[in-house]
Amino acid sequence: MINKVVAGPDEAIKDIHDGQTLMLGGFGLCGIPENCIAALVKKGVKNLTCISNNAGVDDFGIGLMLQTRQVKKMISSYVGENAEFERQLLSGELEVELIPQGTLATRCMAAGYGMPAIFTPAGVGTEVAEGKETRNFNGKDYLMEYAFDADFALVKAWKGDTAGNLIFRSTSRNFNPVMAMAGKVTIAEVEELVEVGMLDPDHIHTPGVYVHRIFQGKNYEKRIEQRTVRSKS
Amino acid sequence: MINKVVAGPDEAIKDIHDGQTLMLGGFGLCGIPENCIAALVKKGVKNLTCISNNAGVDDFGIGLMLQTRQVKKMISSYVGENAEFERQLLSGELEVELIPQGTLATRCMAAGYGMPAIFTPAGVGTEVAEGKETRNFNGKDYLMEYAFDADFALVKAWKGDTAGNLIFRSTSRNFNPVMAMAGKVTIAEVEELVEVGMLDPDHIHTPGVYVHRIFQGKNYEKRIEQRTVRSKS
Amino acid sequence: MLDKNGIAKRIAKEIKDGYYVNLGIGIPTLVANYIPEGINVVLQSENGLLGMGPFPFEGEEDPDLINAGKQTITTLPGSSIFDSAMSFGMIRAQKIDLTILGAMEVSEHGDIANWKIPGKMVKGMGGAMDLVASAKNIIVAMQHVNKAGESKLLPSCTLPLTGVKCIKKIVTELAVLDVLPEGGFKLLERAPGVSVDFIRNATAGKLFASDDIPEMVID
Amino acid sequence: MLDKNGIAKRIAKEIKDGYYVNLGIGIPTLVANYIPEGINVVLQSENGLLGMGPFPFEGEEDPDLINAGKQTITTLPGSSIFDSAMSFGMIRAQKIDLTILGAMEVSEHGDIANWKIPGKMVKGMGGAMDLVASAKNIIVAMQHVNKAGESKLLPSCTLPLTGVKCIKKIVTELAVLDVLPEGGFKLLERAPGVSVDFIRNATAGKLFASDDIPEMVID
Repeated sequence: MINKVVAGPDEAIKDIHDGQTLMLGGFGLCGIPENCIAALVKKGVKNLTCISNNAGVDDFGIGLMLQTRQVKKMISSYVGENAEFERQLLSGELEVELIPQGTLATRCMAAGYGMPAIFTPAGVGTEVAEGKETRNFNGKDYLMEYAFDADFALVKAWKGDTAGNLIFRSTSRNFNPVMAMAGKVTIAEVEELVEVGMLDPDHIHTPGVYVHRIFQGKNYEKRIEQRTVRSKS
Repeated sequence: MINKVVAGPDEAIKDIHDGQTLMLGGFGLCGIPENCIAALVKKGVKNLTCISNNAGVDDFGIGLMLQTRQVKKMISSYVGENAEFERQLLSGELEVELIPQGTLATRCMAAGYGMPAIFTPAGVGTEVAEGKETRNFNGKDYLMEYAFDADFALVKAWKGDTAGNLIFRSTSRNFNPVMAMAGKVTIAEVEELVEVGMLDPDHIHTPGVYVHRIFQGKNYEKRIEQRTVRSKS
Repeated sequence: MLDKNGIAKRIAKEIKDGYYVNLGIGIPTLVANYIPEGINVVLQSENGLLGMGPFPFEGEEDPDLINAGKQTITTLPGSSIFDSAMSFGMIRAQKIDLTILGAMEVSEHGDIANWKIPGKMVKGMGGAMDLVASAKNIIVAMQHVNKAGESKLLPSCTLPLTGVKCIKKIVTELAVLDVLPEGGFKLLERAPGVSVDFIRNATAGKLFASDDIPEMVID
Repeated sequence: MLDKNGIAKRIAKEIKDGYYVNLGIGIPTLVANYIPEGINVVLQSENGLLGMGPFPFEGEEDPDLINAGKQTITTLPGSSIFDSAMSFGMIRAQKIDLTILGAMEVSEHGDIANWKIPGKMVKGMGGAMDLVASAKNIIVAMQHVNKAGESKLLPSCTLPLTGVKCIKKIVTELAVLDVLPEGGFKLLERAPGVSVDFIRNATAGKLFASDDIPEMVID
């Protein structure tokens, strides 16, 4: 097998440059590449375009890169709960492109599957459709949406092996597998890095061919955004 | 959970009628819905259009339905190794549409993902492209291919639960998950049917929402088409 | 006049045995509490889960297990997890039987606006545009009038649209209504104690009401 | 002049460390036997496997584990299994570094024909059209001339095409050749003992050959 292991997040992201386009996995704060984000903040790379379903909160996730003004443009479906984001957006410092969540996911998948464009009904008749080709199939209108073109995809998995095979845990799967497929270079951070042969080939969510670099992350905070519980009584 | 269990193959296929379009999972003789095919032969339903990567061999798989002349049209990527198939094709009894294997898989996926059409470069400049829309993206030509429209999908899984969740084993996965997503009605036969809660939600390949009927199959032959081995010395 | 739980209770009666259901944030989330006994329903969370269970017991929260509202939740026996592309794939392919979501405005043609107010910070549409464009069966749970007393059931939406001609049924604190294919709201049921005239006054769009509109039966 | 194993050996030298490779049926399958020591290569089987291992020992065949040629095979540590849509997705997205396949004819423009002979029973293209249309790097393993002694390297293909302008390198029993972007076969290496004139005679398409074409080094 081909060994994809790098020492850690700093080495993994060392060739990410100012002005590039990054995909970041996760939904809300669930399943986000915490170590890679910290390394990006440390490196101070700027003018990034970030494709991510959400933009973190003020002091966690992509919010950390907003605090340091490293993000030029966000491509997301929902960016609530972030005061610094709002300030930068209203002041014109930050460019934001809002796209439907399913369109976001499917444009990632299209890139990973070598399909230059896909059709979706999401956004037909709304401002999302402006400037886009609309096409009718079987009596229903669809928008043609293009595959994303991202320089790097940064994803977070539960387990991974040295060949880059990834397994995700519960709903922290979310956008991670489709972004892993879509990056020109895909960097995976995992909670547990194992030798090849330790993962069941039938259980692998992302085959190693899609992953270029992998490392075992540290100190995962896994912050909960909306802690909701019921009482035992 | 919603219970999808039916008694067996006869009940599962009872409303398949003459002239309908069926998808049948499997690659070669690997991972084919053996019990459903036997039930279809027993029922004697005719004039079927079958979408399946291969057409079985003379005395196994879809070949059994060819012997009984139940198939009007095959939509496949490769139909070798079948004398009765060849006879019916040459005599004009059987209609055959050959399409590239990746196009076949992706047209299934498109149906399961609610995408009316996809773009693929496979077949550009060949007879496969005849009558199809060609479109250039980023300097490369692609064919527009439509999602399949199948009345029933018949798939074979390793394990399944009563809610219709499926897990496939090794390369018998092949076309089964994408066809499971694509049928208007999807029938799954499994080697081992278990209660809900017995399968890890993270390991499920086909979520139960795609499966309408499930039953535990019997007497799997799992015939090997090309037995290749090496000697231990 | 119904409270939020009353709206949720009434909507729960629309759910049939064997339904896969997607519940939006707000009142729709409450519907899960009122699903009738004996009705088997599977809840989808569009971040990638079928078979959403109740909130976890305190101390048992799992940060890797959240719903589309980012709340900590649980799975149930028979749950399955998948990626977001498959999740919206099954939505687009109409494998989800019923979608329940909130709205700021609905037009008499079934257009819906629920994601953006010009001049205010826009948080994004999330999955709403995918859901309304794809679902075969959508119920809107909403207040009939806004805080300023203005009707939210309009001849046409004033806010940026989320989807066009997609809403077929609305449940508010005052009424249950269908959106007619030819346009207009058809009054089906009144909230207990609410008159047809009251509903008519609260409905800016065209309202069709027969002489004997029954009261809702909720419990 | 090389035998089939010689062709496979020569092609194996084109494989670089870290390559993901798809091997077609026939001579390409033999290439797996000659991958140099120390070179890490992952073989893809397009039915849905990365990390194809050798044939199983007798008695250990698993009917659920076959390759694209329907042969019983094994997995290796680090293998992964996936469905056919993902398999061709990774092919289309050019995640596979090298594809090696056979051909009936190749034209001097890089067109390939390898799936259909008019008048004969057509078995189908399988995954060949997807592979040739998508791969960034294709090597054709073929006989230079057919059994009737006619060249299979032609000005243009006479058989129905599998793909157009996609072949860049060819290895035959006589030679290693590149297909030039502007058209024509460029002779790179001769099989041991085979002269340039012999190759020229066996090549119906335009052949470009310098004065000193080296002999292949195989072992």
